[in-house]
Amino acid sequence: MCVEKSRLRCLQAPIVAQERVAEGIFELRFAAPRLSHSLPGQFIHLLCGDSFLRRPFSIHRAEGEEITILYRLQGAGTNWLSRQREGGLLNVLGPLGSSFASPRENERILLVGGGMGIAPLAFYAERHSHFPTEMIAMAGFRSASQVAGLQPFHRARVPLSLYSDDGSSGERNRVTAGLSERISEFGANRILACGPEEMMKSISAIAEKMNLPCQVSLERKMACGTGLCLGCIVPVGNSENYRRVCVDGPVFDAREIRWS
Amino acid sequence: MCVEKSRLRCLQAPIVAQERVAEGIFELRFAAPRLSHSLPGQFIHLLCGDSFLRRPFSIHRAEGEEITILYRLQGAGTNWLSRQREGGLLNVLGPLGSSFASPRENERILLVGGGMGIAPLAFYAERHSHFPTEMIAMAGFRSASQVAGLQPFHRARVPLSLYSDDGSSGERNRVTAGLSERISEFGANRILACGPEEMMKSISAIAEKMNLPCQVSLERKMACGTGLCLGCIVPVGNSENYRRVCVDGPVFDAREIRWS
Amino acid sequence: MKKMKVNLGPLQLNNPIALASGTCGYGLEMAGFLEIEHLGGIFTKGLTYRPSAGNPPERIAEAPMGMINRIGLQNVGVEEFLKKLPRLARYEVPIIANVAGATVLEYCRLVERLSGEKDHKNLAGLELNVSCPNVEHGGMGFGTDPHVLERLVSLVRAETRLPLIVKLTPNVTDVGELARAAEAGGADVLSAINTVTALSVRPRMLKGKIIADFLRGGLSGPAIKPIALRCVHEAFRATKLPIIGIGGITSLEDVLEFIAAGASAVQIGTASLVNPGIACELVKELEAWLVQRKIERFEDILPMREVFEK
Amino acid sequence: MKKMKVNLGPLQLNNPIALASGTCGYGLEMAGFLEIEHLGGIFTKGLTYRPSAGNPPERIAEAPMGMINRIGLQNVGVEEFLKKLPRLARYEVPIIANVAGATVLEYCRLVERLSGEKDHKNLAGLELNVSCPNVEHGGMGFGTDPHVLERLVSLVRAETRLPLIVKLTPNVTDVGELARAAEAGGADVLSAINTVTALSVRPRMLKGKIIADFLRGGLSGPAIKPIALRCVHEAFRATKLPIIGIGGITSLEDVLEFIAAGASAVQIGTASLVNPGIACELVKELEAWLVQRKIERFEDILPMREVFEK
Ligand SMILES: Cc1cc2nc3c(=O)[nH]c(=O)nc-3n(C[C@H](O)[C@H](O)[C@H](O)COP(=O)(O)OP(=O)(O)OC[C@H]3O[C@@H](n4cnc5c(N)ncnc54)[C@H](O)[C@@H]3O)c2cc1C
Ligand SMILES: Cc1cc2nc3c(=O)[nH]c(=O)nc-3n(C[C@H](O)[C@H](O)[C@H](O)COP(=O)(O)OP(=O)(O)OC[C@H]3O[C@@H](n4cnc5c(N)ncnc54)[C@H](O)[C@@H]3O)c2cc1C
Ligand SMILES: Cc1cc2nc3c(=O)[nH]c(=O)nc-3n(C[C@H](O)[C@H](O)[C@H](O)COP(=O)(O)O)c2cc1C
Ligand SMILES: Cc1cc2nc3c(=O)[nH]c(=O)nc-3n(C[C@H](O)[C@H](O)[C@H](O)COP(=O)(O)O)c2cc1C
Ligand code: FES
Ligand code: FES
Repeated sequence: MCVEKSRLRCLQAPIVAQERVAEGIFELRFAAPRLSHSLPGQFIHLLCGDSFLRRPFSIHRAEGEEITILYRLQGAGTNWLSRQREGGLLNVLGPLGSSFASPRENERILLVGGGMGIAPLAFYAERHSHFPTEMIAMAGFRSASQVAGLQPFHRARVPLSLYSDDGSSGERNRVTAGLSERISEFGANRILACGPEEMMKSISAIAEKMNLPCQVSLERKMACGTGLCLGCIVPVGNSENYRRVCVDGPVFDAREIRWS
Repeated sequence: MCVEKSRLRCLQAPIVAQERVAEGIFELRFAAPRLSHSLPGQFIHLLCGDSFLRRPFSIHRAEGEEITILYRLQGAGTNWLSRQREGGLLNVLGPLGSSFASPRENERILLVGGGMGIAPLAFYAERHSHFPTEMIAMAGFRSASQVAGLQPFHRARVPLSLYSDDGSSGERNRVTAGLSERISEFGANRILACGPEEMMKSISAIAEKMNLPCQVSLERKMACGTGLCLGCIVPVGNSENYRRVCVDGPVFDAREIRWS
Repeated sequence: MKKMKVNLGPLQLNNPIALASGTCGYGLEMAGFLEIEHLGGIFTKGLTYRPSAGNPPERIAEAPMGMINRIGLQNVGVEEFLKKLPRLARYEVPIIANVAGATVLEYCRLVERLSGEKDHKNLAGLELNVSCPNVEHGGMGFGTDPHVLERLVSLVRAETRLPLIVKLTPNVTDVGELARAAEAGGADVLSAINTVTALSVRPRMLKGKIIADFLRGGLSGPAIKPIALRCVHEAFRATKLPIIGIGGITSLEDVLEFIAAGASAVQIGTASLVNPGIACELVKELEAWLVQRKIERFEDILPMREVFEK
Repeated sequence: MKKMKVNLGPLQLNNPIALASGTCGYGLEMAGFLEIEHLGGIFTKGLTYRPSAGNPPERIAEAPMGMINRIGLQNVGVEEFLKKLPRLARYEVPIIANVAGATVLEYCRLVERLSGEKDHKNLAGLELNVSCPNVEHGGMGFGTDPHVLERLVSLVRAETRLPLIVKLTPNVTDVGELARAAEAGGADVLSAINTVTALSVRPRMLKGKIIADFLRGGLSGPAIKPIALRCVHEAFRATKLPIIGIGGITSLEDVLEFIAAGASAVQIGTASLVNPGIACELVKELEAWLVQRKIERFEDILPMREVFEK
């Protein structure tokens, strides 16, 4: 009865810690042994108080029996989340979705994150830090007050360049501005990106031009998060064709996406 | 601008204490200086978590700046209430409704309560304990495990007879069974009653037969609690005529009610 | 606040936030909870020619994010109502009488009575409640058949020069069709929506069978907001009339949603039953919202019809 | 569990709790979340003759105690669907295909294709989705005009011997009238309700005007439960057909409410999107509820029609 065992159930996970780590940005840690095998890029789907639908959040860290997410205050759901305290229970569904391809030996991987998009990339860096592969990361934020989620890169000793819209942290520029040069300098042979759609679209174009494999992690409004409702689609290929971000993604090969 | 000042606003009242006092019965105390002038018989209208409508509860005690209610677990609303802890905030509207007529000198008042109906009567006994009037109380419960809310009678030194359906506490009988004798023995010249509708109907009939003034406090499902929706009506008089329990009551002269 | 005024054809409201019929009594009942003079307008409890006791209990039930009511038209009748008007007049807030009848004649007599010279001064308009059972047409509401509705509106129109608002029911196949009928009949303004017909069921066992206590009535509150928005938008597209949006409004965000959907003003209903002061809170919030955006007059933000007609 | 079986005319479900169309894919997708073999039945995603991509994004919005969807009929088409059936067969759970078309002919061809000898074995019934826009009648749904509906049902009826379920839409003036039309056309069972037409509005400012992003679609979830109960009860009173209740069910209490209102079974829709295992949890709870009350068979508690006809 292997199938039985692997069935995905909602679980009640006790909150271990909640911390405000930047302006309007929180790190939430909860205990969920069953999620410890989660892969970087996968997400969890959380009930948030009175909000009817669950809310998706990338897994930012899975260490021992504990899972961490990094989130920004957005609306009712994240507001409720930010008011929860240690010991409270979270109704969690997960891990869900696809993950970033694991590194192969001697790959040179460039991680590019914008805003909260840094969350799954940091998980990737940390999870694969002992693997014989080279990684560097570029992270863009609105301003210094919004910088968060970088510890895992430091722990993984992944070199990191910072960018911000207002120059208050790192270079005053978009992460995408110097991307081509960066790719060449580093000799990247793969790119993983997560952040605002515009950013991923640009990265995707650059990767295509330079003929580099590139994976992007997309965000879409979700109802089920489990592939049942067909609500979270993204156009792929050339004709009228859709894939579901929640189960076919959120991580996609960038060339597959029909960017709008 | 006196009107301005007396306008009834919802207030956010911090919970001071919550205690389980019997099986499925809780006492909840919160701070609300603006409610300290509440009268016995009046109620508050509470938001209870996700429940859309407020829930009405009689005021059980108003001591200094603190208000106490006594409630029984019933459904979603009271369940939510029972999970609230010290320091949490309650959204309270009140005090609402009519009150039991204050004692006049040398009256002999009989208080008859059933179940949670004891709550406002206990408030009455305590509030008027220093007044030169004689009071006795009769209280009926399902069983010993449900007995609650009697402290105020003790504090007010109001003699109390207990009744229970199963004899586990006090006399095994309905409070109404020996009522007529009790009235005569005590020489009651007024009755105040609160409890199950059947009970109040019987008391009301006995009072009428013995030609005693009697006030009853009614319960009706309520939406607004403020007289706006006309949802909580009770038939009065002889023809098709209704009064609102929330503002015309909950305390009514028993003769006014057209019992069903 | 002059800047908050809003014109709906011949009807002028002090600001776009009014109280909905049946949830604010005759207005005076609200004095204990909010500043009546700050309201955009007051739509009084559904009025019939004679006093009416309304339905027997039970009258209400809770629902997910809403409630169901079957109050019926408990009201004091037109004569008592007219006596209340002078007392309301001193607040200088537009009073709109919500009127109902079981026959066309009853509507007409009521409207005629309300439209006398003197009352004209105290009343800002009439809102036709057409959701009540129509005894002439087998109990279906006046608001569900376009022919019946157009005829009713035109006959009522002949009785009054007061601004005439027709309140649409959502319990129809095609709201736009009914909106057009109201327009054709001579309505000045549309309001939408009245409650959505619903059933509350409390099951219990009887002799081994499951049976129930039923409460059939109108669903209101946030649960119906998405339905109300749809109806407002359909009415907006179907006619040229200004629209007052109603249904589940509890926040400024909700108000803006209705305005974006095509309403020029809104009514607050069930929300006042949970928080009786909410309408005035929303007026203040809306004012602050406008100030913050340096918008001179509320009416400036109203979308032009063309915006939708792409 | 034999004792949980429920007969709806010619349609037999393993128990009264089935999955609603559009919220469980083709059934197989649920294997990761619950014990498919414990379900009462599975109503698969709305099927059209040819594969369809459905509507472009955005497709969903949240609502108070519910959601709005405009998925459209994204589906694999009848040929791919038929290939999936054998894999589902091993679970021994009744599979009901939810079928849709833009023309009567499309419905008929689809139903004919699904009713071949072989597929008959794998399919327990067909559910007619009549909420889709009807290109022959100006885009109004097939389910909103009694004449159109009766004709559609009778033509489809002629194509199949499979149990035929007609799924009623709540977006009509008179649900009972449509229920009678479905009965007259030859339906074996009614299911009610499909989603309630609604609008999600996200307002924003553009050049000083308020405008909005609209998402028009169907409202589902607990918000519509009181509306669904009303429709089920109206259908129950209007016809002699067995009824499957749908709309906002999330708990055993909800299931009992639908049964008390006249349904003999229910479908779980949106609730599965929030908690994909919920249907099987409800089956267990219902079983325990019956055991606790020493009720032998689920069908014993079904109210007799006479109960309501007082
Ligand atoms: C796969 C995936 C991973 C994500 N990971 C993270 C993360 O690690 N950290 C983080 O801060 N945020 C993340 N998000 C975005 C996060 O889900 C939203 O910020 C959150 O749902 C907002 O909910 P709310 O109630 O606070 O906001 P509201 O704006 O009130 O939400 C209203 C509705 O919109 C949806 N919504 C709002 N914003 C987004 C968004 N950006 N993407 C998708 N749906 C949205 C909500 O889920 C809800 O259904 C992720 C989204 C996806 C799809
Ligand atoms: C004036 C007044 C004073 C009250 N005082 C007390 C008190 O001091 N202590 C106490 O324990 N209870 C009291 N009640 C009853 C109390 O309001 C209900 O127990 C409570 O509303 C149940 O809510 P729920 O969500 O837990 O139950 P549910 O059964 O889930 O409630 C569903 C709906 O029914 C209503 N309802 C349920 N039971 C009652 C009831 N008995 N009377 C009126 N409405 C009801 C709820 O308000 C709600 O709208 C009083 C009721 C009234 C009208
Ligand atoms: C208790 C109650 C009584 C109502 N009475 C009336 C009425 O007399 N006339 C009328 O036109 N609408 C009446 N309504 C409908 C409201 O005016 C409003 O149209 C509806 O409730 C939707 O708005 P809401 O969700 O903000 O309440 C009543 C609603 C409620 C809740
Ligand atoms: C995402 C989604 C897709 C749906 N797709 C279909 C469909 O293809 N065919 C259909 O008849 N009903 C469809 N429905 C309607 C449901 O089957 C059901 O009738 C409705 O959602 C009400 O039930 P609920 O509140 O339990 O969801 C869909 C509902 C949702 C939420
Ligand atoms: S969110 Fe339902 S299919 Fe992706
Ligand atoms: S509860 Fe609304 S009038 Fe009493």
